[in-house]
Formats: sequence, C-alpha cells, structure tokens
Amino acid sequence: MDNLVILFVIVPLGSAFLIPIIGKFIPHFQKALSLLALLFLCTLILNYLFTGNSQCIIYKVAGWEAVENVPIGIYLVLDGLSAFLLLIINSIGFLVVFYSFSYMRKYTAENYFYTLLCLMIAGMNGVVLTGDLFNLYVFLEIAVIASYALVAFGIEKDELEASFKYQVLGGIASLLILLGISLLYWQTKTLNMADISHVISTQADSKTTLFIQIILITGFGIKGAMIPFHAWLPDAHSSAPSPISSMLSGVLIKAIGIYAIIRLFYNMFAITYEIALIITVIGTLSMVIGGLLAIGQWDLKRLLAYSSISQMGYVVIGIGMGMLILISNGDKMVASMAVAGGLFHLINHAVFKGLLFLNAGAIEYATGTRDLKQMGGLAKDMPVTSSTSMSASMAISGIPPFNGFFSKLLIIIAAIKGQYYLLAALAVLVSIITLAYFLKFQRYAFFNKTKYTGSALVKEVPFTMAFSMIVMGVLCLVLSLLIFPGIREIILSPAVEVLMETTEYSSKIIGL
Amino acid sequence: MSKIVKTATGLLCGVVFMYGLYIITHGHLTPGGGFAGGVLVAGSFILLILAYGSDVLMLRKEETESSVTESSAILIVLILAVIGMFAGGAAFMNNYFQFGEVGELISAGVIPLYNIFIGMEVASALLTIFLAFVIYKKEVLK
Amino acid sequence: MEILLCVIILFMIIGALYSLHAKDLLSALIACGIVGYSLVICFLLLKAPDLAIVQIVVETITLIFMVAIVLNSTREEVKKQITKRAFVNIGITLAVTIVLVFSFNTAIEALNPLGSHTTRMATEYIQGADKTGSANLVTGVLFDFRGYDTLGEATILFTAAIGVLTVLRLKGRQ
Amino acid sequence: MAYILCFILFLVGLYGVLTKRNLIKIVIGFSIMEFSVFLFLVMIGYIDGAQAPILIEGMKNTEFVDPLPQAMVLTAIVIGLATTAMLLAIAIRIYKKYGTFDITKINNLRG
Repeated sequence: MDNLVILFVIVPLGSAFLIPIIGKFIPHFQKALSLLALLFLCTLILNYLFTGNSQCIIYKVAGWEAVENVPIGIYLVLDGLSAFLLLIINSIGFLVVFYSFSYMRKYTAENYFYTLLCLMIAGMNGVVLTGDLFNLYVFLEIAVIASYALVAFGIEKDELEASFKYQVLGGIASLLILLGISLLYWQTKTLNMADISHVISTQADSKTTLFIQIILITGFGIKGAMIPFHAWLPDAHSSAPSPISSMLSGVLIKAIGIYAIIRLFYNMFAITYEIALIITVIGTLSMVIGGLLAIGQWDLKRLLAYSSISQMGYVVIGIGMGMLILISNGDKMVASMAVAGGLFHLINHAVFKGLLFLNAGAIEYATGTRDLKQMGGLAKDMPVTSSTSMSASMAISGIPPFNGFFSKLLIIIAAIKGQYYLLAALAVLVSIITLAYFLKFQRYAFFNKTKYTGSALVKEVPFTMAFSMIVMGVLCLVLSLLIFPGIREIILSPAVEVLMETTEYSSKIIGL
Repeated sequence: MSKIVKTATGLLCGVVFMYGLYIITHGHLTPGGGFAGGVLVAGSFILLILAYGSDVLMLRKEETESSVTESSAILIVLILAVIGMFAGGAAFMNNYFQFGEVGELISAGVIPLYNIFIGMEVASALLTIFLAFVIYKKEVLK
Repeated sequence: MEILLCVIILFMIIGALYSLHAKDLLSALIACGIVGYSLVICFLLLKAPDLAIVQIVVETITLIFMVAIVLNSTREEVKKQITKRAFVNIGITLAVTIVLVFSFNTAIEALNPLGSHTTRMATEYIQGADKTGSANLVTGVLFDFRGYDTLGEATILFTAAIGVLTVLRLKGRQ
Repeated sequence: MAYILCFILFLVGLYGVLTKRNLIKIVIGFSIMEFSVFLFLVMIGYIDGAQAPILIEGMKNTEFVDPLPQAMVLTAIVIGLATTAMLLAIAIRIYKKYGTFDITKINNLRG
C-alpha cells in the first residue's frame, strides 16, 4: 500500500497529459480514460478504508529520510482525515464524469474539458495528501487554475465575467497564502507541517503566530467562500457548466478551503481561544447570512450556490465549536461529537449539493432555462430528476431519515451539551429557513402548473445523467448509516480521531 | 516589416535560441535551468513570429504541434519520475542514475534530463499561449 | 547593503503607484515592466542569480503578451472627476495602510533581521551537492529534494496553456 | 526596514487590485503583489557575507545563502506567469464582448 499513495496524484495527472495527445485520434478516448482513472482511485481508497485499519501511511517522496529528526524531503501523509476527503473527491468526481458524457455534448472541445477535470482532481488529491506547506500551495494552484478555466468553459458574457471575478479574489487569496507561508518559513525555518508544529510549540512568542494565522484564515476563507469573502461564489458556481458547479460546490471549496483550515488549525498550530472564536463566528455568519440570501433568489443555480455558503457554515461551526470546547478543557466527548457532526455534514453536503446541481443541470438540459418562474409541472415529465431532487431537498433541510438530519442533529446536540445555546437555536432556525427555500424550489420547479413554453416537449434526460443522479439519491439515504456504530468506525471515526489528538500528528510523523 | 528588421531578427533569434539551449543543458552547473532556458527558447520563436508574421492557417498548424509537444514533454517528465518507483531507491522522483563528478557536464543523475524536458515543456507551453493570443486577435479582433 | 535595497524598493513603490495611476495603459505597462526589472537588480544584490535570469526573461515575455493585447485596443482609461469623496477615500486607505503596517511591524519584531538567517530544513540542502551531484544548489533543490513541487509547477504551466486554449477557442457551443 | 517597505509594496498592489476599474490595471496590481512576495521570500533567505548557492571549483568552506526560498520563488514566478496568462485570456475575451476594459460597464452579475 505504501507505494500506492502516490498513485492518487500520478494517475489523474497521467490521464490529463495523455488526453490531449491521444484524444485527437481516438473518439471517446477522453471519456473512457478519465472514467477508468477515477474508478481505479475509488477502489483504491475504498480498499484502504476497509482493509488498512486506518493506520497512518507516511510516504517520503524521492526517498529522503529525515536528518536528526528534521524532515528534508516532501512527505505525503495518508491518515483518517485525508482518506475521508479522498473518498469524497474521487467518488463525486467519478459520478460527475459519468454525468458529463451526455451533458457536455452541447459544448465543443471535450478533450480540454476532461483534461481540466482530471487536473482539478489531481490538484485536490495532492492538497489533501500532502504534509508539506509549500507543496500544498502548489497543488492548490493546480486545482484553482483548472477551475478558473472550467468556470469560463461556456465562453459567454456571464461565464467570462464570473471567471474574472473568481480569478481576482482567488488570486488575492493565493498571494495571501503564499505570504503566510513565507512568514511561517521565516519564523520556523522549515516547511514540513509536522516540523512546523514541533518548532512553534517550543517558541513562546505568539504575536507573530497570531498574525500568520489571521493571514492564513483570510486566504483559505476566501478559497472556501466564508461569508465576508463570499462574493465570487454565487457567480462562479452558477455560471459554470452544471457538472463543474457540482464539483466546485460539492468538493473544491471543501478540499482547498475547509480541509486546509481544519488541518492547519488543529494539527499544525496549537489551538488558541482567539482563533477558535474567529472560526466559530465566521461559520455562524456564513450559516445565517447565506441562508437568508438564498431565499430571495429566483435563479435556480444561484439559490443552490447561496445555500452552499449556508451549509458550509454548519461544517465550520462544528469544527470551531470543537476547538472552543477543547481549549476551554471541556468534555472531550462533546468536542469529538461536534467535530464528527461537522465532518459528517461535510460528506453529506458533498453528496446532496452535488446531486442538486446535477438536477439543476438536468432541468437546464431539458428545458433550457434556470429561472424558477419559467418552470413548473416538471414532475410529470421528468420523474427521475423530480424524485432524486426531492430526496436531496429533504436531506439538505434535515428531514429524517435522510443523512442531513443526523449530521445537523449531532451539531445541535453538541452545541447544547457544550452550552452554546445561541448557536443551537440559530442552527435550528437556519434549518427551517433551508426547508423553506427548498420547498419553494420544489413547488416552482416540479409541482406548479406547466408554464414552460418551449418548442420541444420536455423529456427525461439520457441514461448516463439519470444514472449519476440515482446513485447520489440513494447515497443520500445510505449515508445516514454512517452514524451507527460498526460503520462509523470505518470512515468517520478515524478522521475525528486525527483531529482530537491534535499534537499526535506531528509526533507521529517526525517520530519524537 | 522592413528587410533590415527581418535579417537582424533572424540572426538575433538564432543567438537567443542557442543561449537558451546552453542554459538548459548547463542548468545543474551554472545559474538558470529548464525554466529560464525554456522561456528563452520560446522567446526566440516569438521574435521570429513578430518579425515575419505569418498567415493564420500556418499559425494554427503550429499551435496544434506545439500543444502536442507540450503534452508529450510533460508526460515524459512524469514517466521519468515514475521510473524512480522501480529503480534505485524505489521512490517516486528518486534520482536513480550515477551521480558522476560534481561540476562535470554529464553528472547529477537524472537532473539534466529533467531540465531538458522541463525546458521543452515550458518553451512549447509559452509558445502555445502566445499563438493562441495571436490567432484570436487575427481572427476575431480584426 | 540594506540601505541600497531600501532605495530600490522605494523606487519600486513609486513606479508601482505611477503604473496604477497612469492615464495611458501602455505607459502603465512600461512602468510595471520597470518595477519588474528593478526586482531583477534586487535579486542580484541578494545573491540569487538563478532568479534574476528567470525573472528577466519571464518579465519580458509577460510584457510582450500584455503589450500585444493592449496595443490595438482603447488604451485611455475613463476619466473620473475628483470629488470630495476622493479625499475621504484616500484618508481611509492611508489609515488602513498604517494599521496594517503597524501590525506587521509588531508581528516581525521577534524574527531574525535581514542578513542573519539561520537554516534548519535547508542545512542539508546546502551540504547536499554530494547527494544530488548538482553544482547548482538551487537546481538540486528544485529537481531532487523538492522535485515533486517542480512537477506540480510544470503541471501548472500545462494547465494554464490548456486553459488559455479553452478560453480562446472560437466557438463555445455546438 | 526593507521588510516593511516590501509589505507596503504588497499593500500598493492590493490597493490597485481592489480599487482600479480597468481589467489591465487589475492585472498590473497582481504583478506588483507577486513582485513584493518574491522579494520578501528572497530577503528571508539572505545571509550577510554569504555566496550565491553555486559551487565553483576551489571554493571550500564558504557560506551560502539559503537555496530553499530561491527554489520556492522560482516555482512561484512560473505560477504567477500562468495566472497572468489566464487573466489576460479572460480579459481579451471580455474586451471582445463589451469593447472596453472598464469594469464599471461590465456587470451583469452581482455577488
């Protein structure tokens, strides 16, 4: 298994490099190759989760061993949290590729589309695997540059403008992250995350660290579209082709924004009260304001984009609350419950928001519009889309027995047990708001009188699109099993454990 | 462009091209390396295109060729890196050749090879980008 | 040494401000180019010849790209009238700048001043010529110790080329 | 002192990106921010009286400046080139659609 870790980066990179060469000569090569690559990665990560007993694998690139306990090469670290993120990235990526077969027919340059998609997945895999700070920056740039191009894939006015806005904010974020990394290198003289954690714990000075932490939170907050920095998200996510919106909303903001925040602030920096408070406040703002902004939207994909901000707020609240409880020496069980709720909501959100964007794509494919006012009565003509989007809407608004209910329940119970009653009340309130705007979506899109006046009859979408949607719809139900003991230990618990034993990460890697 | 400009550019870009190659091949000995040299090589081609101009059909053909070159070059870099998993230290990106004497031209294991292919990749990538801009301006923004 | 560096950076700041406020886009680009070339001098002063070479060629190529784009376009920036709000804005900008610079200053107080850097991770890189066989230590770091980063970097250039081809293709939908 | 001036250069670039209304000016602002970060990194690795990190024969026991920030900056320069190319591609396309680089005349979308 040890040597297989690097395959998560090599395989998508290799397919991305092969597609422009061979794809010109063999029709459908690009689709087959990207599908096979992602299928292979899915099996690989499932194999690790079910047989590896979640031991932490450290892969030293180019075989450079540490000298006097100072790592000199780049380390790749596959532990519970990375495996959790890898599972999300590759499985959603697989379904999205399958969906794109039919959807992307109306665009030209399919070779470039699959190349960029593979590059984006390679970048995200690299980000979640790496144990080196500068390497994280490099792979993050691969993922975001590919996503800039993918957002502008339709090359119409809206797409170009959204992509430019996304590039401006994303560029500022990248430079802030680079500045933070350089300051950190100045302070600690090393780039390995475990080693940085070790060095920082021996230094008494905290002013520098606080400054760096704030810069990094701003940078990754822009990448993850937390509320004061969210301006790019609704445009970018609604303008991209639907499979890409599904990747961006479902996976990208988690892998490069939220994951980086979690990893850096749990495992690299020592947790401090100020940072925990900042993260919780940002999460609360995102949750409430994102939800309120979503109600007023009539463009279907913009509604979903704002709801992404709101749902990511739940994740960040879970994470921040865990930090707050840990730092105030609260009950460790409650802290781990909050973190588990956050991570559980992360995987759930990947599934149902991915599915909802695919539904929006299917509606756009069939009717040619994204405006909710011009839809209506689609339930009769599009049974698959209608039923899957119903299941996703129920899941996202937290109706039992769908998965969204359990993750929200975990977060709320943890908030009550940790005596953050205001947070618990807000979480319940936002859940009700979510239900309201998804009922609006359901009503206007599927159950009103038919208002659609296009030329052709509305038909159900082709098989590949329907297949992806059905699989995700079923996953919405099946994932609720993750909460029960027996299954929880395979996927969720190892990830939570990594975060709970905050400093264990560094000592495990540098071996002190 | 006038004849003087064309002749002068022809001579100059030969020199730039050779200097680029020198920087690429001596990347492990003197300042510079695959990136600087690759940009110089691309620059020599860009100079030629700027001075002589060319009709769009020719440019489009060159664009396809340079983008294929680019993909193949970076694929070779990846393959060179993967070979490390089976040779020598059995790790990705491992330096598995004989090192040789420090300071000789043929030394430093795989590093010169990396330099050459990275230089090729950078040169063709920049040329592709430039040609894409030029073709776009010629076809659309007349 | 540090004073010379400070003078050059001050010059760069002035160049940058001029570049951002120039009326004509072409002169803005040229001013930006001058800032870039001053950076080359800084690199040479700071004993980084590799970077000087790379920066000088990359800056030239970037300038060629940008001038090629701007040359046949409307270059004039739209004129804005100076209003009372302009002074308020300048005041706010200056205040924010002072606050940020002050916090930056307090943050870096405890760190090593210019020229007294010590190495931890890089100690091995400096003695590493025998381990990589490369006389140029930067190349040794780039392709051997941290070759994985360099692969990523080449991939980014590949991504950008594919991205530019994608964005500049003539027809978007069939 | 040099560090603070460098940070001011960063802020000048940031100011340009956030307040300028011209697409090309925004790209220039990005370049300036990039320059300042590169300079910052290289200054961190500088050691007084040390040599450039290249071995030349007959040079024994000399001190070298830190090669790691230089390698990082080399990577970052190429990344900056890539982002600039993407920004320019989008800008030229927008210019075709609207006939201007001015952002105040280009807003269909609102955040």
